[in-house]
Amino acid sequence: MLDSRDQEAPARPFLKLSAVRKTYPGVVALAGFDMLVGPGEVIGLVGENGAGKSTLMKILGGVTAPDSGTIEIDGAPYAGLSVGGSMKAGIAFVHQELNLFDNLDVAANVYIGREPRRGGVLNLVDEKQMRADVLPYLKRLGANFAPNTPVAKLSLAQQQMVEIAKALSVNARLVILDEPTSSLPLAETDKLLEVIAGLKAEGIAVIFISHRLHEIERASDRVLVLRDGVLVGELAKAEIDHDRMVKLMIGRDLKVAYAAPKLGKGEVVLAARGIRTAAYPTRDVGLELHAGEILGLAGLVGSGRTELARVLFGVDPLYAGTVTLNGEPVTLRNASDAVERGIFLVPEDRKGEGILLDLPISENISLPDLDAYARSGLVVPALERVQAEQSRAELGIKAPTVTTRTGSLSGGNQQKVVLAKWLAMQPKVLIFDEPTRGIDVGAKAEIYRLMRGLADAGVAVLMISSDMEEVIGVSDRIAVMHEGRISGLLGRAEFSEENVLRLAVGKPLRQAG
Amino acid sequence: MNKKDLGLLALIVVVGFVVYLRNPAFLGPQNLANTANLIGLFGLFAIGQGFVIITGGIELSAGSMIALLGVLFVDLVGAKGVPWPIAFAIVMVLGLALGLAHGLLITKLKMQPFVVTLCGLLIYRGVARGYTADATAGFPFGSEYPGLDFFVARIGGIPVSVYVLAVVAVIAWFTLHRSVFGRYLFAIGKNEEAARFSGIRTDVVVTSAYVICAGLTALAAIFFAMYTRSVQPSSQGNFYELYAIAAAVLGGFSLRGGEGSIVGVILGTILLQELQNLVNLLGIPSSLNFAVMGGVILIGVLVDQQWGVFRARRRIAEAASVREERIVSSE
Amino acid sequence: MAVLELANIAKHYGAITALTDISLTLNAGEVVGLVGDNGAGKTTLVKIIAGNFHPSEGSISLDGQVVQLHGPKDARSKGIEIVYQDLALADNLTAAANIFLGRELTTIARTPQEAELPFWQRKRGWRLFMPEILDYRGMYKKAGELFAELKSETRPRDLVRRMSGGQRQAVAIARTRLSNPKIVLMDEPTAAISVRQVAEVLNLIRRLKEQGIAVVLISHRIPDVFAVCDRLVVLRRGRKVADKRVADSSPEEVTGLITGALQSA
Amino acid sequence: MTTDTSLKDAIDQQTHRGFLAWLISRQIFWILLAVIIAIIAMMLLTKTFATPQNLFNVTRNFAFVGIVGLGMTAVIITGGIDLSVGATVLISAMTTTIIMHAGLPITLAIPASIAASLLVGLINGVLIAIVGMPAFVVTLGMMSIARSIGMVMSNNALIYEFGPDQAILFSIGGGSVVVGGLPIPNPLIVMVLLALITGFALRWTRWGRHLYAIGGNEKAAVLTGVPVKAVKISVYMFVAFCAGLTGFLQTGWLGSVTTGFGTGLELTVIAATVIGGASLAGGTGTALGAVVGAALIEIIRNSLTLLGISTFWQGTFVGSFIILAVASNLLRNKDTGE
Repeated sequence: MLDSRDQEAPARPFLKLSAVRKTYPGVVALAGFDMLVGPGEVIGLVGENGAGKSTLMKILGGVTAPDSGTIEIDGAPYAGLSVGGSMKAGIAFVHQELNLFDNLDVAANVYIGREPRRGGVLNLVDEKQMRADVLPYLKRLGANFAPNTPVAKLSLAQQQMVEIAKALSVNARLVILDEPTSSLPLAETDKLLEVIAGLKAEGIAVIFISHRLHEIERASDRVLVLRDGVLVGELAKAEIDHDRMVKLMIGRDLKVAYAAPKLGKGEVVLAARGIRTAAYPTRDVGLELHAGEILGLAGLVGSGRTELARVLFGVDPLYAGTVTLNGEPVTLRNASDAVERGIFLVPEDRKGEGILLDLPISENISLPDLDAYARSGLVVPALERVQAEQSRAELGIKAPTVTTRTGSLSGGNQQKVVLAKWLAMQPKVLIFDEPTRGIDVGAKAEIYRLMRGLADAGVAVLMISSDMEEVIGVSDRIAVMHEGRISGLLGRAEFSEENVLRLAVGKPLRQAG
Repeated sequence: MNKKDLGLLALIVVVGFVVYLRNPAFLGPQNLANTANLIGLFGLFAIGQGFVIITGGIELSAGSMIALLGVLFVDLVGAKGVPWPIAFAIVMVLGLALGLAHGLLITKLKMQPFVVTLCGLLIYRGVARGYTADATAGFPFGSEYPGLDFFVARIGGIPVSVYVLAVVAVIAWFTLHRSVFGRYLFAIGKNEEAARFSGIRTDVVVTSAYVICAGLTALAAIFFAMYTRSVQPSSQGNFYELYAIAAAVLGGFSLRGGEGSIVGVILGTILLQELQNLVNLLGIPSSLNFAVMGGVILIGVLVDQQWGVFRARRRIAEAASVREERIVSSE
Repeated sequence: MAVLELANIAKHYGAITALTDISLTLNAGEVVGLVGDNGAGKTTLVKIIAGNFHPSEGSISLDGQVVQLHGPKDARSKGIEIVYQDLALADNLTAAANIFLGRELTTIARTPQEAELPFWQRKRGWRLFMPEILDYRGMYKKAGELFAELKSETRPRDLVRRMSGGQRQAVAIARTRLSNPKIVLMDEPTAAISVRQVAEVLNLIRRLKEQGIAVVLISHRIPDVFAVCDRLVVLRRGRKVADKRVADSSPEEVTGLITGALQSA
Repeated sequence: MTTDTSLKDAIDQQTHRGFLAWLISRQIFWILLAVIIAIIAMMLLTKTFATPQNLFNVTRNFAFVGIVGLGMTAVIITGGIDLSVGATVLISAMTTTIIMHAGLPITLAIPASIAASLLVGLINGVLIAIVGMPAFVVTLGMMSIARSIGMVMSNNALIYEFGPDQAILFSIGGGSVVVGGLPIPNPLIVMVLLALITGFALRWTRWGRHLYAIGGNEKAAVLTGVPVKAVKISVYMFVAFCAGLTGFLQTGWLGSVTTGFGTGLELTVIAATVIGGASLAGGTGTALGAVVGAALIEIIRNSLTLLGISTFWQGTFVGSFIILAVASNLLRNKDTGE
């Protein structure tokens, strides 16, 4: 008792996974996963569908064996568990779809697969023993039904208790709850969380998988976040909060370091006034974009940001309002009008609208300005390649050659190709729509660096983003849209998630002080 | 015995009584013994069928198996001169092997039981007819096989097959309703996936069910062969699988799996035989035999289903009244 | 004018009362969240709106006119569409086939509106002499347009079996768009899907809203309700205990209302 | 504009697979291949196979199984099954026989036999779709009932006299149309027509689409307004119609009717549809599959005869072939991860 109190970490982890890897044809389900679970620890495990949670569970449950890596339970190594082996080792599951047999009674369900036997040739089940054995577990859980009740007559929450009683009855040292609350009504969820606390008090470790992050927040001592088969984050008790988990789960976990602009705010390059778009034909929207700045455009998805960008790029019709470029009114009837004047868009749907996946890099870059690569009307591939080589070096596009098919590049490098095609044409205004969606962490940082570099070169940058960290981390100013109009403009001093959110949902800013 | 079994029993008694009133020969010792013998024979493989149906499967090849194994048994003993205990053993082993093959095809190759056993039906009948060139297999005229009479003997006026059925039924009852294996059968029939996750080796259990079924069918095949004395490969056991399925369904088995009892399947067998007997004794044209059977199956399932609907309604009403009490008490 | 107006709706099953005195208005382009614990009466209320049940008391008005709903088909013909919790999709068919299930376009029924009519009520004219053949091109085209409208990446020719949860939702929602409904009822659309797909589904709901369709969203997930709804209605034990703008409420308050910690608001 | 082209692409998008890959993933392709190989082998091994007379027999025999198989395919697509088709064939044949034996004209016998069959289908359909009983049980019961009614109708006797229109009957069922010097048996023509109609209906009509929907997810079909009950009744009536047609044609071909008529046909037919790629779980199946499956079964039977092997082995071969076909299909799909 005394020395256990002194120790920071549990003396010996109950479960230890190291470098566990599992691949299915064409998919890496788990790519070297490590995990420690101490006795009596409640671990929240979150991750999107397909993040590898279910594969992990299958491995722990002994349903599939890992390709490589080691599993240690209580210090004993396992190469791969079997269903029975996992149970014997003290791991119990409570599955999402309750795996109960409603044609059997409570006791039979609790002891399914390991019935107490009276022996003999026929291997008879000792029903009496079984029912007597189940009773204490039911009492511990505060259940109000008898062991011989048919499961078909129990409510969902009661059925869940049967599942947990089953876990208790195997003397489980680790109980894995897979989405246990997804079918529970709200009031009964509390009951479940109490049960989890009870398990913890008895020194039983719990892995709690749920999409209901609030419950994870309430129940867990530690949260592990899985994404694409990799552990992408681990939050200690104090760090657990909803937003952190979501960010880790969907992969916007980059801490963006703000780089101050070199030039300072320049002249107004682009001014839009009284713009009406198809999405919100009755709302006016306007903004001013200065040379050398990055203006973040925040707001909820559907607030009209993308539509504004598309109007400014000329692909959507302008219902009303004026756009001026360097003080002169311009008419943008189509994208080529915009491109001619140096207004470029890096669209949200990169694969659909940004690049042509089947063309080589060089042809993607030359596409908007083919005249520049043509001699007497014929495109000269060599010129294209020269430009492409230059872009590749400048932007650090990772590709074997400039004639590589663009579709074979990673998301980040595809985005760089989109950028390269505009940079080759001296942009005045560059609009990014969700520039880092689906791009891995490293490439994101490079894209931010490029954006800043462009701004420093005097380009006016408008960045639409739903990623709060990105907006706050990269922008010099933030305009927030709400239902088709700009609900507020924030200077750097006012940047905070709360302010952006309040404006995004249409509430006024709180008065400072 | 549950309510359903009691209902079936009552039906058997009522039908029996009505037949007796119309034709007292129904309860004559000769007729009773004969009917009992048939119940014994059909009951054996109907129980086997029950083991398969409870897992949510089906065994359509029983009739063909009875023909093939019957032909083999008679041929081994009668034409090849193999001592009958050895022939018995060979036939039993072969039956178990066929069951194993079915089980493995179903569990390992994940083929549908209907398809596998339908193929079994075609194959075994084909082999039986091909092997004998469609000639009736029988024992040489006048030959005696001491010991073989056991299969058709009567002890205390009751045919041996009834005793065998009784023993098999008791063992089967304990196996299905009281043993670990039986518990697994019910579990698998209800939710195979969940059973697997409970650490049950579902492949082994399901395969065993088919092996048990084939084993009991093989035993029945020998009894049938001895009962008919000669085996006609093209007609022996025709449609018997349907008798067995009908008996099981009448006895409360659900073709979706997970429901059923040994008592039920035996009562189902008795009822079917009683109806057959009724057709004969009451002078109903024997061609209507099938109609009576089909009608009974349809009506049996219909009643059972409507009863289920009724019960479900009552349960909803009960649940609603409980809820009402809660609301009343909280206010 | 309110698209849907429920006035003093009550539902009794024999002596048992499932709903008491529920009044509710729903405006065009409004998303209303319907929350409450299991057994609070959400399902009953939705089934009444969907035409599955007749209310024991009270009246239902659509566009200001009192109507009787004779079953789901009637409700659908009056502009009320439902997205079921399990989505009711046939896995072995394509997205387009699912959208048009039960109202396939043919050589005779050229538009979804016509396809919904029983065959003897369809306009025929000279087309009477043509065999009624499925119009695959037309269905793919229309399905593609619906997906584009919803800004979903779902492709009409893909089998539903191979789709993600979000795409399946898109198919189910696109199906409701076919008949230009006024009201869409959604039963727990975000119950069993991942975080990113929830965002997709919420976006789909916003698209419906943009097109002026009133949406009733039944959900256990309070954050989703707050993300997308304009107004929320809380039921407890068959009574409406709150009906307020989302902006004036908070998740804590709603949770309190659902569990009964707060009596009313 | 970009959006338009991407929309158009989305609409036109086919599953990204080559024709060859698609082809070899189909069970029916392999079965067709087996049929062709069997035919070539038989032409090389025997002199008798390729004779017009033998081909005439083969095609006529398989037409009967094929016709019923078309109906069975439709039933199996909905996830149902019909075990009563053999008995329905008997009912149809008996109705034809009794009416014509009584000296009534064939113009009455045809509609009467079809009507009797449709009645069987209607009862099946109502019990399955409206009362909600399992198809297996209903059609199993119906098989017993219909067969025994058929027996009662004939009074268990062999009938071979068909009144004044006997010649017409025989020429419909047993006759042929000479096309390009080759006699094409009438039942084959009926089967081809019916196959075209069924194939067309499955692919191009609402009814066909609804069958697949019911087999895929019956609940979804109900909720989306598919008239599930009506469709289910219609499909059992359709298979009964096919059986009725077969019963009539076969009467004309055999020239006599016994109570054993159509016995075991249900299993042969189910075997043919399963070989042709229909899954008993519902949701898949094609008209071509039913025809090819039936052809394979008949070719096996015919080959055995010509090779001097007892036809009693037919069941063995057919059964083994189904196991082989289904198992290899399952294994193939396992590889592609579907």
